[in-house]
Amino acid sequence: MKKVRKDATEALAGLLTDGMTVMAGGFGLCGIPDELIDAIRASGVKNLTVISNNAGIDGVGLGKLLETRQVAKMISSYVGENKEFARQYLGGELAIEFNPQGTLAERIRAGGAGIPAFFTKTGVGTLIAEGKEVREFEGENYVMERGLFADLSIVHAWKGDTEGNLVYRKTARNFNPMMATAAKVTVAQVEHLVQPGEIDGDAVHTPGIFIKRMIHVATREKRIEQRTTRKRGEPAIPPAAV
Amino acid sequence: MKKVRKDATEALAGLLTDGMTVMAGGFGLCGIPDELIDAIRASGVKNLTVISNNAGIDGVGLGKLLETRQVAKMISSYVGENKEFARQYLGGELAIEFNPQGTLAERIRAGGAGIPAFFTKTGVGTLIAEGKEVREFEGENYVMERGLFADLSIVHAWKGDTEGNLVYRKTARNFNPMMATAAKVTVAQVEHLVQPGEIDGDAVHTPGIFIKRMIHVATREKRIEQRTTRKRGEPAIPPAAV
Amino acid sequence: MAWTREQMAERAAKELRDGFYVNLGIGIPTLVSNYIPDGMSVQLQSENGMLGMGPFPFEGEEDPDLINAGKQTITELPTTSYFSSSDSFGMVRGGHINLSILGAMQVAQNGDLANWMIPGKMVKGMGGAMDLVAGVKRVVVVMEHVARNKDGSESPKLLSACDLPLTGTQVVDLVITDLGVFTIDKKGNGGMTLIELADGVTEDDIRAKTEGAFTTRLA
Amino acid sequence: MAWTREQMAERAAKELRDGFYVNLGIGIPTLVSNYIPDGMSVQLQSENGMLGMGPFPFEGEEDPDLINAGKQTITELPTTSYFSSSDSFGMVRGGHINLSILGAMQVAQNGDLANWMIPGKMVKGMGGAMDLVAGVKRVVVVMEHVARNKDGSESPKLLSACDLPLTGTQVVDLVITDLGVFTIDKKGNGGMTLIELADGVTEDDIRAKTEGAFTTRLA
Repeated sequence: MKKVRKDATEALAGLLTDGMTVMAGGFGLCGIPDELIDAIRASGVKNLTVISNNAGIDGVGLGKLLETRQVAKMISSYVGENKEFARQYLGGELAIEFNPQGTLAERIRAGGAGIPAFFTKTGVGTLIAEGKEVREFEGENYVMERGLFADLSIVHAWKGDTEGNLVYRKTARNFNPMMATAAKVTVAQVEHLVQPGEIDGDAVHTPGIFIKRMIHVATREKRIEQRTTRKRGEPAIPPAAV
Repeated sequence: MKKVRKDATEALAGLLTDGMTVMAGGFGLCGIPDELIDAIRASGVKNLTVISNNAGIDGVGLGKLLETRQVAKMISSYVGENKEFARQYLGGELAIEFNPQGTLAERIRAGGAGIPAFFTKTGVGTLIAEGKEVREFEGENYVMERGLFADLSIVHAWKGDTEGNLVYRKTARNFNPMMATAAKVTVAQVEHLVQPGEIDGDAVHTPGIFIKRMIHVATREKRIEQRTTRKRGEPAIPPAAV
Repeated sequence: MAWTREQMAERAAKELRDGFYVNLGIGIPTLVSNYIPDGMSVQLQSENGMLGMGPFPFEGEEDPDLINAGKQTITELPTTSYFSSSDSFGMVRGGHINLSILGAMQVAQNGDLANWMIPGKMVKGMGGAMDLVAGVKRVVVVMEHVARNKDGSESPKLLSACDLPLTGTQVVDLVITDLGVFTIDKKGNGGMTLIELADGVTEDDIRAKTEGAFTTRLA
Repeated sequence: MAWTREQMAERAAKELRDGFYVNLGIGIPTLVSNYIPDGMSVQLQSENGMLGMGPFPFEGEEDPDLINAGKQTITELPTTSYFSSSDSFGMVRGGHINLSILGAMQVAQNGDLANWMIPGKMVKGMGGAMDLVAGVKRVVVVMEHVARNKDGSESPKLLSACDLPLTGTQVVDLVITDLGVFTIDKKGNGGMTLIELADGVTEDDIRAKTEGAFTTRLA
């Protein structure tokens, strides 16, 4: 059972249909499956519902699918950084369902773990709870949220073996591990492709069972959204006081 | 804020009260916090509700707390291996609440993650669902289960730094990570105590935030419940066919 | 004539497919791993938190931190990954395991399964069985066709309805006994169908030992 | 006279305790990290999946895989751990973070908070704010006492009831503005209490700029 494919186009072959739901990992531009997004753009598939914490920026990441009007709806927690997004959204061309970030993460985790619904106190008494069941447990109110499950998830990992065992790097982990579990098919792009045995079993973040296909992505420039630095000699902010 | 204590007795000082609920990590005898269990036994605290997948064996692990009648109730998925357990249970001295193993694991994870209740299809139409809400989602029935949260969790890890970041080893991980998140206070015993920076941030299984106190346990013999081996030259069962 | 334990395991192995992730129960199901065809990639899950279960260790190489759900010492493979119990059962409940092969005390013609509790006897608990039968995509039961009672009599195990407390309702897809193989249309109304006979076993032999209703469609 | 942004941050830092795990919002709350007392151990959480957030990197050492929830490049510390977004918000929702310090558009006297949406304007989303205010044990708001409108007029932000869509109900414990400090009895009926005045600010100054009801109990 070979999981590794030649490139992103081959990895997505047969998986894309108009109107489908796609989860895409990443937070901002950190840990986004950019090469797989490019292949989705090239495929021309339309009318997508995309579940992703953010919507990329103009010309980068999911921003590329917005430019081509391939996205009909986003399920996200924050979408601020994208002029094309704003234009389509304000023009009524693009629907958006806002989810609190933690609720979004948990809905995806639930979908992957066979949990159709759960209760959370996030959003009680706000617009988010409208039309949803609110129930009291131990004197506190909670809103019922539903699991999310997609037709396809695309994720980015730092390292992967050919069995599909994945390791993420630093804050590029974010939504990728849950999304890998919450779709009919998950396709991963990995920066370093290794053989089974090269990843310690204790260090695996996503077991291979969740990965149906994968590609090795040649090193491409990773974009930084907010480049913040300090000068040598400047006080350390946030502090290193531990 | 010093988390490392001299020994198990000091680590549990002030935390033990009669009638409290304690979660104990481990599966069978694998990854059990044995030194902390010994200290609970020595404390004489009584009438405990213990949440643990199993109940140890006679004279080992939680079996030691059963011998001294310190346990009033177990919440477990399987308790087969313990004569003293059977004696007290059949004699009506010990209450037991059986949970399906996955439901138990998820209830603990939910408790730690602020989720008071969730739906699962495990146990629908069985004794386990009696008295619980059953609800249909997308044409399938699910039973509502509640989160679990304890007064104290005791866990065993392979390695820990003084900040409380933990790494578990192989199948000794099991229930330990969720339990670490699901109590007012979690105390960890670690086989290898190291300094911050010696554990790669990507390899941490339990972030230090969950660990209030910890001890370094000198290497003690780990017990094996079912010693199964093969002779050299014997076929490999289960197979290594990959 | 009826199938031996080994033959039942061999028959169960025919349910495996390349790339499958499989959970095997204790007893006969464990033997199924002996019959995985050469070159077929099958990864075994152990619900205590491991994917890619390896063979038993050589004597002297047992690792107390490395056991399967039956608490037996095992080994790891190059493909092995470890995870917590909640992640493990997320995998199970979420339908990511292709196949679960397990034993049973009773199976009903609608796919109900009983294998954890006998009223009046010491109850040890269901362990992960309820999660596995509810969550795994395809559930195969391997069991003796009848139970042998202490007085020498036999009790059918394939029933119109289980009388033991259930492990799951409408969960079994296939039953392999020492006498034959049955499919069950667990989510529909197709009932139970006898599809194979063990060598030398007749349909009449099976009818005599089966309380549940079934149709026959032998290949 | 009123407090500067730095003085507000310095006042907020007095809410820190040794061993605290803290989530800081963007803006003034980020500055709070400048005022952590020497020798006090405070670990900063970034809700995109990191505990133990370090300072900004030196120029040329930015790592695109290492950002905070404001998408700024940061660094790690020896204590740093990384985790998924679901684990991160499990930590938040489960009440494991001791303190959240964040900005607000409006706060009501009962602890209601609005900081994510202005009807009629482009809505960017709530990000993690709803989860943080609902889940973190203690929520401290740092904000200007009044909003300055385009026409030069001022609108109070401490209200009897928020008129903007809420981020959370009864969630705020403490409000630090440029004029003073208020406690809120968010789960009880104790209402809002003015407990400190900025240098040179009088209670009357505050009354004039506060629409919500409060009692005064200055230290």
